[in-house]
Amino acid sequence: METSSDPVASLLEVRGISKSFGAVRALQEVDFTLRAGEIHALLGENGAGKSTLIKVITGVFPRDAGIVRLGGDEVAPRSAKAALKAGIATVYQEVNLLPNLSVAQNLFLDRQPMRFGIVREGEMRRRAKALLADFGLDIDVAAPLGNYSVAIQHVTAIARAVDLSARVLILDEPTASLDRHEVEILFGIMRQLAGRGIGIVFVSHFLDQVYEISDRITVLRNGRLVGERETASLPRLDLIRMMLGRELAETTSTRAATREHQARDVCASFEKYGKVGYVAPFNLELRHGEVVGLAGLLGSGRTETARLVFGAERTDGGQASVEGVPVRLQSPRDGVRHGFGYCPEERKTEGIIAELSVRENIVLALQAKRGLHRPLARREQDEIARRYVRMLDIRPPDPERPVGLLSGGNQQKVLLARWLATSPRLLVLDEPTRGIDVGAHAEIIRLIRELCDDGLALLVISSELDEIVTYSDRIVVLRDRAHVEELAGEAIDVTNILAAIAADGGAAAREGRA
Amino acid sequence: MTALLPRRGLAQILALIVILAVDRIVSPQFFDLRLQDGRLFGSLIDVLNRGTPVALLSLGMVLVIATRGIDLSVGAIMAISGAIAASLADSHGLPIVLAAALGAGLMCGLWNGFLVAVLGMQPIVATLILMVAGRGIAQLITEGRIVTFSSPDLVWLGNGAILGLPVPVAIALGMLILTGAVVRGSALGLLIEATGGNARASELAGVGTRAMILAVYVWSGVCAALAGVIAAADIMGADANNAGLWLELDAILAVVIGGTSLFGGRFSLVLAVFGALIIQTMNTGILLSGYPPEFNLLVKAGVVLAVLLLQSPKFSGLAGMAMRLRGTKA
Amino acid sequence: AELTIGFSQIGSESGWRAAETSVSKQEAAKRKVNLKIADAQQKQENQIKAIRSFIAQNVDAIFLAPVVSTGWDSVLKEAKEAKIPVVLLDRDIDPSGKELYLTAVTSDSVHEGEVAGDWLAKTVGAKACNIVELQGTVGASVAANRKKGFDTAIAKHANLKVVRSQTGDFTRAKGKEVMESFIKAEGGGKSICAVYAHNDDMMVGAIQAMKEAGLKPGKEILTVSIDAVPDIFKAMAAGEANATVELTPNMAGPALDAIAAFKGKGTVPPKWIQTESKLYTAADDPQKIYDSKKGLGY
Amino acid sequence: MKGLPPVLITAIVLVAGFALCAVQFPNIASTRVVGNLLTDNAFLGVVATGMTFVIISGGIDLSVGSVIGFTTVFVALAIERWGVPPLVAFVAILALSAAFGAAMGAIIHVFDLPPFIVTLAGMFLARGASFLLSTESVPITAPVYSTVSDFALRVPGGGRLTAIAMIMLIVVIGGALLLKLTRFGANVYAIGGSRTTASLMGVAVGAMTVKIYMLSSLLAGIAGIVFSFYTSAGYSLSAVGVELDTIAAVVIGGTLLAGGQGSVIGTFLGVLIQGLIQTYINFDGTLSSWWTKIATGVLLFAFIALQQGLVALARRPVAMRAGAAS
Ligand SMILES: Nc1ncnc2c1ncn2[C@@H]1O[C@H](COP(=O)(O)OP(=O)(O)OP(=O)(O)O)[C@@H](O)[C@H]1O
Ligand SMILES: Nc1ncnc2c1ncn2[C@@H]1O[C@H](COP(=O)(O)OP(=O)(O)OP(=O)(O)O)[C@@H](O)[C@H]1O
Ligand SMILES: [Mg+2]
Ligand SMILES: [Mg+2]
Repeated sequence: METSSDPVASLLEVRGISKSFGAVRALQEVDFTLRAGEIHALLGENGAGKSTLIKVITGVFPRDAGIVRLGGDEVAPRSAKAALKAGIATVYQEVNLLPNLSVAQNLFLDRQPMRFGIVREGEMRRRAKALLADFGLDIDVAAPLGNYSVAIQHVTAIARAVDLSARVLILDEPTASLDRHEVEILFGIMRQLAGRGIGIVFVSHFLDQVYEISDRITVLRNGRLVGERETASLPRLDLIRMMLGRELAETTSTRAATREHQARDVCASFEKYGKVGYVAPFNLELRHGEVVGLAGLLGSGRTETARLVFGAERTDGGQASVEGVPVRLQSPRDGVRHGFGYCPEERKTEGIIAELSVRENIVLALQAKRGLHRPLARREQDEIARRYVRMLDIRPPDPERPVGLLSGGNQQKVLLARWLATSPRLLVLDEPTRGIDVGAHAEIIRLIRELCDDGLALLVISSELDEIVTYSDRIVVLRDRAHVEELAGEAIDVTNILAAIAADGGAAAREGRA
Repeated sequence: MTALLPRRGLAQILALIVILAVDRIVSPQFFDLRLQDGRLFGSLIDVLNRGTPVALLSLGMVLVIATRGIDLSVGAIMAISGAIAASLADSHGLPIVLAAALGAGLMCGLWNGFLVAVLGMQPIVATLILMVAGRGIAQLITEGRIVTFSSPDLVWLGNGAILGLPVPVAIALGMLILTGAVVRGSALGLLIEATGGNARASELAGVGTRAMILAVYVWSGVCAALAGVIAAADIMGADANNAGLWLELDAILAVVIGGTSLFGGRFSLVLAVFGALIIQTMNTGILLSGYPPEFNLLVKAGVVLAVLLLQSPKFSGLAGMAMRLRGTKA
Repeated sequence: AELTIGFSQIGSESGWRAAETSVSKQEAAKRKVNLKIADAQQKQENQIKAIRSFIAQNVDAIFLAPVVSTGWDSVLKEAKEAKIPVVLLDRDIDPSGKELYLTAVTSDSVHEGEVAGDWLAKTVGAKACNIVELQGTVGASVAANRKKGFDTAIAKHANLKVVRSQTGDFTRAKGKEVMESFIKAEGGGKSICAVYAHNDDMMVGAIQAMKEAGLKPGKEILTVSIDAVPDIFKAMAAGEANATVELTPNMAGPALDAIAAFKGKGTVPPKWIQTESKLYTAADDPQKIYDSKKGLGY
Repeated sequence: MKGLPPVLITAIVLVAGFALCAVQFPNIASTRVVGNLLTDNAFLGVVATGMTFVIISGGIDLSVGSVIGFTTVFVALAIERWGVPPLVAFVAILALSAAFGAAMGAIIHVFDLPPFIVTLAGMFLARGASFLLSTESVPITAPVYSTVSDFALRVPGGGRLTAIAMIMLIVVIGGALLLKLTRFGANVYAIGGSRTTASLMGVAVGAMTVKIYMLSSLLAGIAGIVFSFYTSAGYSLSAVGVELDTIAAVVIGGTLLAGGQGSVIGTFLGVLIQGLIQTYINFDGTLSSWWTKIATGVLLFAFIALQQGLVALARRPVAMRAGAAS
């Protein structure tokens, strides 16, 4: 263990922090030092304790032991409000903002420009617009935040924190739902803030980004500090070893090459499928043993395509067939009945049922599919849950834990397990690796391939183009809520996707949609 | 035992014991039991017997609340089913009387469920409609009178005994077991909890959330109807004006005392019934105490708050902290 | 011309109230008066609204069965300004409003309590007697008055003592529940000599409770209650109840006559038309009274 | 393109309902009836304004009816029996009710208990306390009372805008401004959106909760004073069940019980819709007690269904965009 010892430059000092949730020791005597003007990556596997450390620092969770010093003075904020007052601004991982309030209100909540006790609405909107403009966003700030996509919501949360950060800015997985362009903008702003002497804590599972932006790295594992290093002097493999405590199994990078192409049976096909104002009619064929990737910018209509395919949204016309038989997909139940599965991108609101246990969350879809009268015996449930907890390495490996208490990445694994348990023929995954650590990331990609080899049809959405090209057999590119291009075989590579996205007015679409 | 009453039932059991002890203090003969005409007789039996309507209501209510709903109409449904049962009792056999009364409850539940699940109304207003109109319907049936009957079958339902236990108590016990068997024996329980925990996510997992919501309101209607029949059988008459009046609040209270959150999700049938018993133990204690009735509500308010505080994890946390503080000072 | 009269009725909280409503309708029909009944669902604010809308509709007279004695001044003033005579039915209002209404057709509920108390004192004689009391709804003026009257009547007799008093909300179910507790609290009911209930409905419930406890109401335990609804006569006929004090449901009849005289010849009626508080006991052929009362809409 | 806001739809429903009633009973379309509507529902408008804040913040307050009852008794006794000047009595009761609300808010926050039940206990407590003060109704004869209850601006057509109606309008307008224009109002919406998120964003959720219930009880206290003007009396059983009327008015006004959305103006319209239903039934005058209840239920259903239908229609184009955003 090595810690920084230059007291002059250290802005935020955390010493000997411990935190337990009942029997779970989320943090044990963790030290952490943030210097003024540096960008410091906080890394670790899912459940390592990153988010907990952040919440302890900002006083959301009371700590069991340890001290926090800000600029040399000991601080013990009792609430997020107090932390803000002390100059620590945070974007938390899961809960972002308030969807029922306008974008402007979200940005200026509890610090609106006032005159005579009255909020200056116009002034607030003007400032909100200016603030978001820095992030390349030109949207109606008077509209409720909930009307916008996750990405925009995330950018808004970041913009708020950036605007608030007096001394320390903490970003817990800010880039999980952003695409490259937005990440670039964010990094630009982070560098600018660091230049002004603000210390930035950056949590991410994207190691490329970590190497691109951070000055130093602190790694946690199982709630303990593993070490602190200069980014420049830490080889990537060493970093992974620090995080996992073991070597990462090699993953082959291209899939198309390793698999022979042969005509496969069609699992499901969609003709002239679409919905007015939602996504333009498209044709799509999904085959057994094949991964189809959906690529596109944020807001290009990938999620919409996925929801139509699964039956979460009704089509205006067109025809769907499963195994060649025409079917009607009116509701998710229909989708489930035909052997489809769907992991939504909004894990918290559309995926997990926080209060229920890991076991119950896993068996839910299977039970819904079997119907009321054929309840899974408790023994079967336990067995299914145990199997997937082991298979996906869900941590902590306690099937009776409420899923809401798991770390974000582990919640994602539970959702995946929910659908795998139904032995689906078609699985639709919307951003399945978002917020997942390197180890689990590799695991999920391996799983996607395995499922594919077992004859499953997969439709996968990912903003990670590098990732999507490694496992897709075909890639459908979307732009402006329409399917514009399909790439297959040799044509699958990042450059081609980017070219398809950018073709005539792609950039215009990005800027102009407000 | 621990399987039946989960650890979270501890606070409720403790509360019940404390209230029973207080009852024993205000009324020394509280625990006396004797056999009277083949029927157990004593204050404890009164608690069970008088607690029956609310216990039955809470059996339906707890499921409704588990889906994030609420059913304000149960009192009115009691009045309707009681009125129907009383009007038919002297001219028809018990099976027909029961079928008609419970059928009416079922229809009421269906109506509530339709408004909530299909029309998407907010449960509190959706059921407020039937709360208001339903009592009117009941009064329409009785024309505002107390319709009396003498059919021995129906009277037995209110005043008879099975193995010394009052029939209503046996019925409530039977309903608890039946509901438990249906809900926990099938996947209903899980799917209801999922629906209440996160309806959108459950829907996407293929759960028929509408059907779940419809089902719980129907069940609540049936339970309320049964409670109404029993209430009518008890006084050998249907009092549409007063039967079940304000009992919806008691039922909700019972459910919450039983540890089920008004925000839906996890529920416990046994503890909801326990909640009903706690309320009735308190009520009976008040009646036995001999205090002037002006104090009734104050006592009730105090007990409710105390029971809730006992359950609040924050409270035990604070209490623990206070203890530790005192410890360090000493 | 045919008279139109607005009647702001309290609601339908008991069989007696239902009977009052239906008797009012019958009496109005007899006199060919157009009676508009607005039901207030037990809420004073609804009664005030109803009176206001009667004024807005320019009715010939207003009948008011006030849910509470106070709070009528301003709305009755409005009626006075609009020159619409008001008659109170069944319950009186606060004295300050005396000049705001034409007349009140009511019984004296304090007196009712007294009649009940006097009967009990006379029946018991000199032996000691523990009484349990089933009160009406807490806060209801009728309940307070019937308690007061009864208390005054028995105060003169040292051998009579109210040992327990609890509210039964004027309902059968609560009457039964409260009586059950009284029996338990008074050693199985052995020490109870009489039950006094503020209305018959509670008494009917109490009688059931006593029977279920193996006691003999009407014989071992005396009963006296108020209202004279049909079911108490049935109990009397069966020897399970002893006495009741009548509160006639026909308040509208005298009121209609008074209005007719006032409108026709300008006769100003007396300020208070008191109805009789008649005592009925088992000696009054309860079965016959039961049969005659059955059809009145109780 | 944006579709009609819910408040406008509620207003349309109210006007349409009023027109329908007026077709059947022409007398309804008079300034007198409109004036009565405001006067008769003044206390309801005042409590409903407070309830709107509570419900938007995701809570509920069942104690308001009892607080009104307690207030009337307290004021009556203070003025008539204890000889306190009316103004002092008002100040005292408002302080008392505000403290009562604050206590409920504090319990809800500190012990993390459901508002439904805490305020239910509050309802028992306030009602029980008014029984203790006096079980009989106490007339108030202080001159202020007759002055205030007789005061009214006369409008052509027999209409009267009474003092208590004016108090209600002031409270409604004040409440609407407080909710829409101030930081406090924004925080109410924020807490209703999500308590935890609001807290993470730096809103002092605990203090807000206390203030919100304090406001609700304070307004219930004002409503109690209004009620005492309305009836010139204090009575321990007054305003029983008013909490449900209030909640219904708020919800009819388009406020979501789940919290996070709603408006005071909508609530005001909801109060008027309920008043209109009552007026219609009174004008009809042929309904027995039971038909009154059934008709109230049916009309309630009709209004809500109509409103929901219109909202769904108006939302349609918006819904697509909202759907698209998910
Ligand atoms: N409120 C809570 N109650 C109980 N346990 C919790 C709670 N919050 C977190 N934990 C547990 O603490 C551990 C650390 O979780 P934390 O959220 O800090 O992980 P993380 O490093 O942020 O992971 P991820 O990368 O998946 O976001 C996990 O085992 C988690 O289950
Ligand atoms: N850069 C942007 N500027 C303005 N509006 C945007 C932008 N990006 C997305 N939106 C809005 O977000 C809404 C929906 O985005 P959504 O998340 O559904 O798209 P998506 O293709 O599924 O993307 P992803 O799955 O990556 O989140 C669109 O209605 C669009 O108006
Ligand atoms: Mg985390
Ligand atoms: Mg999307």
